[in-house]
Amino acid sequence: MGVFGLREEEIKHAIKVLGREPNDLEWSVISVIWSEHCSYKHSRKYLKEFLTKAEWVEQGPGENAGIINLGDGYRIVFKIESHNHPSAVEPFQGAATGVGGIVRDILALGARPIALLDSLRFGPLNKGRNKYLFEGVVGGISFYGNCIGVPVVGGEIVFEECYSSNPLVNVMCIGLLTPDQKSYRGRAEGEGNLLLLVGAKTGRDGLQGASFASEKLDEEVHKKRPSVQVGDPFLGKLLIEACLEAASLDGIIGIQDLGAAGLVSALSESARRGKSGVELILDNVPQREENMSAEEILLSESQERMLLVVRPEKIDKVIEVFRKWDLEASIIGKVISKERFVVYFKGEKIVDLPTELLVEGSLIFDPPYTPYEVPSISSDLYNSIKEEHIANFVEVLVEDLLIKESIYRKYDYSVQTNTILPPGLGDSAVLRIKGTNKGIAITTDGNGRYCYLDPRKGAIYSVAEACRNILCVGGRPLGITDGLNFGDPSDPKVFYQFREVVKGINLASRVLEIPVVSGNVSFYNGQGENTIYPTPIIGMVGILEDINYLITPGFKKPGNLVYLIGDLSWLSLGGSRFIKDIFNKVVGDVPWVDLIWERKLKLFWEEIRKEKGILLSAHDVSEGGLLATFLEMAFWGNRGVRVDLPDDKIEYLVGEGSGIVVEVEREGEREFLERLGKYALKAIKIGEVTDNEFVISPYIKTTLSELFKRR
Amino acid sequence: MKVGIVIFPGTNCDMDTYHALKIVGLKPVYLWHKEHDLKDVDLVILPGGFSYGDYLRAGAIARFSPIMREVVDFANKGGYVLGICNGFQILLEAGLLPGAMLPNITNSFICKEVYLEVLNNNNFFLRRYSKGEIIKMPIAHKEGRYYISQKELEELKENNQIVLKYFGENPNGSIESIAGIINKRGNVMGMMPHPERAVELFLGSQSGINLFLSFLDEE
Amino acid sequence: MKKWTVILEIFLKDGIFDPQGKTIKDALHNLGFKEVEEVRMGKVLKIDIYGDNKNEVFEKIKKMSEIFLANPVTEDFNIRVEEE
Amino acid sequence: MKKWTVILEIFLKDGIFDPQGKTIKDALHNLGFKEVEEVRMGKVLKIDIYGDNKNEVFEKIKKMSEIFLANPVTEDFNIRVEEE
Ligand SMILES: Nc1ncnc2c1ncn2[C@@H]1O[C@H](COP(=O)(O)OP(=O)(O)O)[C@@H](O)[C@H]1O
Ligand SMILES: [Mg+2]
Repeated sequence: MGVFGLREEEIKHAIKVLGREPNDLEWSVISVIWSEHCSYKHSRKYLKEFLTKAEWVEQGPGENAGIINLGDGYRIVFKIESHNHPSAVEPFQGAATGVGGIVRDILALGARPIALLDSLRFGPLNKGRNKYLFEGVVGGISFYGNCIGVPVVGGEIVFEECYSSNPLVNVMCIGLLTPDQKSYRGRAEGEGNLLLLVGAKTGRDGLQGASFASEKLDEEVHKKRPSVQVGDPFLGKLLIEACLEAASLDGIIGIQDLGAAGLVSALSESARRGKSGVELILDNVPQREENMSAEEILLSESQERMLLVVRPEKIDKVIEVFRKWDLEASIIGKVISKERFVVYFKGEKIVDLPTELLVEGSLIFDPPYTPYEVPSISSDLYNSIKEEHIANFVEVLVEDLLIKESIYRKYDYSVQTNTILPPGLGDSAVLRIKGTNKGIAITTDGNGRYCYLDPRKGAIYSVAEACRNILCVGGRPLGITDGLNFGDPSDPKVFYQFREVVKGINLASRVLEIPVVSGNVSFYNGQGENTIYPTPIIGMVGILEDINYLITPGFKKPGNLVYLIGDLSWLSLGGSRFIKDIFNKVVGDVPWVDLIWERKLKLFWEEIRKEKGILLSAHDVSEGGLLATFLEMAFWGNRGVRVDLPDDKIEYLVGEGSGIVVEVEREGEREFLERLGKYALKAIKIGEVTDNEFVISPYIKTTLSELFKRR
Repeated sequence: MKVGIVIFPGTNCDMDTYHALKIVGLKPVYLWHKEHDLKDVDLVILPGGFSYGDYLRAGAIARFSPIMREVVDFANKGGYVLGICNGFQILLEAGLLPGAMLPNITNSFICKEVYLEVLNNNNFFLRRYSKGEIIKMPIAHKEGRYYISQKELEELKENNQIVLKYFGENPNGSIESIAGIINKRGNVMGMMPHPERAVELFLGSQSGINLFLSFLDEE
Repeated sequence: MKKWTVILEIFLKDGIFDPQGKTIKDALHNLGFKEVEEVRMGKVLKIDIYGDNKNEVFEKIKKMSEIFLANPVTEDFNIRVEEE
Repeated sequence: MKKWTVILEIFLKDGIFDPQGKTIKDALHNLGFKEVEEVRMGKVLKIDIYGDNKNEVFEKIKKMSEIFLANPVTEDFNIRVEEE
């Protein structure tokens, strides 16, 4: 194959650093590992800015996943990953292998995968291939996740024109390390240690997957697409069990998954991290197909494979574990002290490259960027809002709940028996940690509309929203994994979006003191007119030091008081679901968000959640405004609400912005207000929980039973 | 009572089942599919999951596992065997229970809490429930539509072998809403819902606990 | 021994509801193919196998199907043996 | 218009890994059927459809397969039209 996808300057750079012209195979190796997907050449510089440390962070970015400490020896491992391009071509397998891939990143740290979340974006279901893509992706996630017995406990679904034909499929996986478990790193070190390739045989699947994910998805690519990778969840499950069993033995130095760019990236990256080199005997790689060339074996992206670095004296014991699970386990080479990536095939040395050149040696690109203007909400539009639009919007929101339900019913969310707050019932999923009183809260949040209208504010908003979502269920936020989805970085507008989004995430994460411990970047999603909205997905994990801190969003008891923490005047129609769904426009200023306020809210909440019985339910204001918040709290609690808005400003009903709605008992009201006062937070009393009555005056007067007839 | 939990390749509810048994005070042992040793257990549980990925048909490959020969012998001698979800499917494939499973009528995987009616409590497994009791438990399966020929169905009814029925909605289209059956002798039971996921209140329901409590030795 | 390719088709028995077939039929109608009256979906296996003669191969596949590849309670199968 | 029955077989393209086929092959070996060399698993549809002539029916099914029933990226299909 030789050189592919590299620019003139990169080719010159490689030759200069190496001091010679690489051979054909070496060019292939350099080309895949310098692809955007593997080298992060457009993003590396910016990602370095993130806050990545805190007292409770055990591992930040740079490894296969991040680790945070929950105390008492329990640690949580997590990362998000996109599989957008493969899912656009073959949605079922694309999504399935996406799940398999992120699960193995978690496994590489020696942790048992305990939960998955899927953040999805599609074009409208009634257009083109979107329904096919949607059903395929959900089917693929369900197929893989259910089979390996890792519950899908949450996620998101958004439909928007810009994702037509270029869906976003981001999957986050969470793993657990118990006190008796060692954590591992993707590291090859110690001269003479052996490289053990385990799991599936290597076939010709997914050749060039990494570079494919680094290209625009045009018609051409559709035709010359690489051979599709097929997931085998059955083998994936065996690999999880076998790796965990092996990880409990002595003598394993490092564990690394095989993802994009297969053996090339797994070996060179772990060698680089271990400040060592590797010598690979390609003939020893178990092959599924006949007559595979060196290049095919090296670059194959066959699924369900892992690399273990093992001390020679322990190798037999480790291999035995994989035999027990009927998996391949072959010694394919060894660690050497020279920091080089060396490959032998049929007795000949065919690759000999410095690992530094491969892993950190690519050129860094910092392309030009330009800000752009977006339209505001015209007064014509504003004045054309009518009563019937509200009724239609209620329909939309109820329909939304049903679509979400139709998705998570296809996922096994209760396996592993830890899911205390299952999908569809809260702002975050909550899992208990067996053997402790602890729980964790997990969420993914992203708002492409906001980020398109104002990338920096949109990103800040997404982090703040994720934080509120963790708080709402009674958690304390501990860490972020960010999935950054963008268009073509050589488009100055796109690069502007990228820079601003990273700045926004960074700012919010610093003010809120929630470090970024892992993440993923996916460029080249759509192009020109069809470029996607900048869509950062914030995956966040928080701790419930005691699962009794759990707060659920459903209204509890008629007669209880309903407060909005925040201010009605913050709610805005800019970029809102309402304007989008009713007028099909994405316009206006995105809602105001004040990080200092969010920080105070966080501090207030981290304290009050520990007092049993003050906050009886809580739910943040997000898409769909207070109307959606009330509908959901009613739907989930099977109780109604009577709300009196002080004014008939439409923003109050369907405008979006910061804020949390809470339910407090009359007896707890004083205490609640005092504590709010302590943190100088504002709140207004806006209503009362009812039995069946659902009233938001002056707009809506109906009943629960009427609203949810279709349930 | 000594309880054994079989692990097939692809089983994924083994640890959940273990956890549920531990809650009632039992200390089960794991049984490995490649072995022929039932380790002197008094009760064998085939737990849920995706043995062999459910490739071809749920349970079709697992039933040929070495351990299944022992399980069949054990059952034929009167030993207690409980199949949950995938375990139920394996028991059907192995012929220890009559009938077969088909893909859900919805053509998709279904994960939700359902209500069940206990039709027959006059057996070892369900004796701690009362007849007619309505209980809540999660289901999570893709092939849970129980099917049996009309003639055999009549037989099941005559012998009171239908022990659990879906109450209200029949989620997967099972014939006569059947959720669980027992063999004639009363020592082999299969059920699609997951009792091991319903043993702690904060998981949504505790109605599975009585099933596991029935494995405790009588005082 | 010669090598044979066998095509084994497995369908749900007539009279057993086939949700997949129904879903596909509905989708085809939505796409405008109204002339489709019914769709049933089954599994098909392509098996490469060594054997002395066609009959022997046929009998072997029949046996595999009866004990393993098809479920006698719910499925019917048919076998086509082709020489390579 | 006559009624036709069409058998449409859809398999993963050669070279694309078929985990189900592989697992079934392994199971057959364990059952003693060592003479099985390879198994690939696919879908088969039995479609009842109205149409004027064989050719028209064939073309229609071909179109359905191309746009909906099969995924051209990963699957090959073949069509057999039978008169009822
Ligand atoms: N947006 C981001 N924020 C923080 N860390 C990131 C981000 N993108 C990538 N990383 C980190 O860079 C490293 C390489 O990421 P990736 O190539 O996705 O890993 P893998 O090959 O294991 O899938 C990982 O440590 C990942 O956590
Ligand atoms: Mg990795």
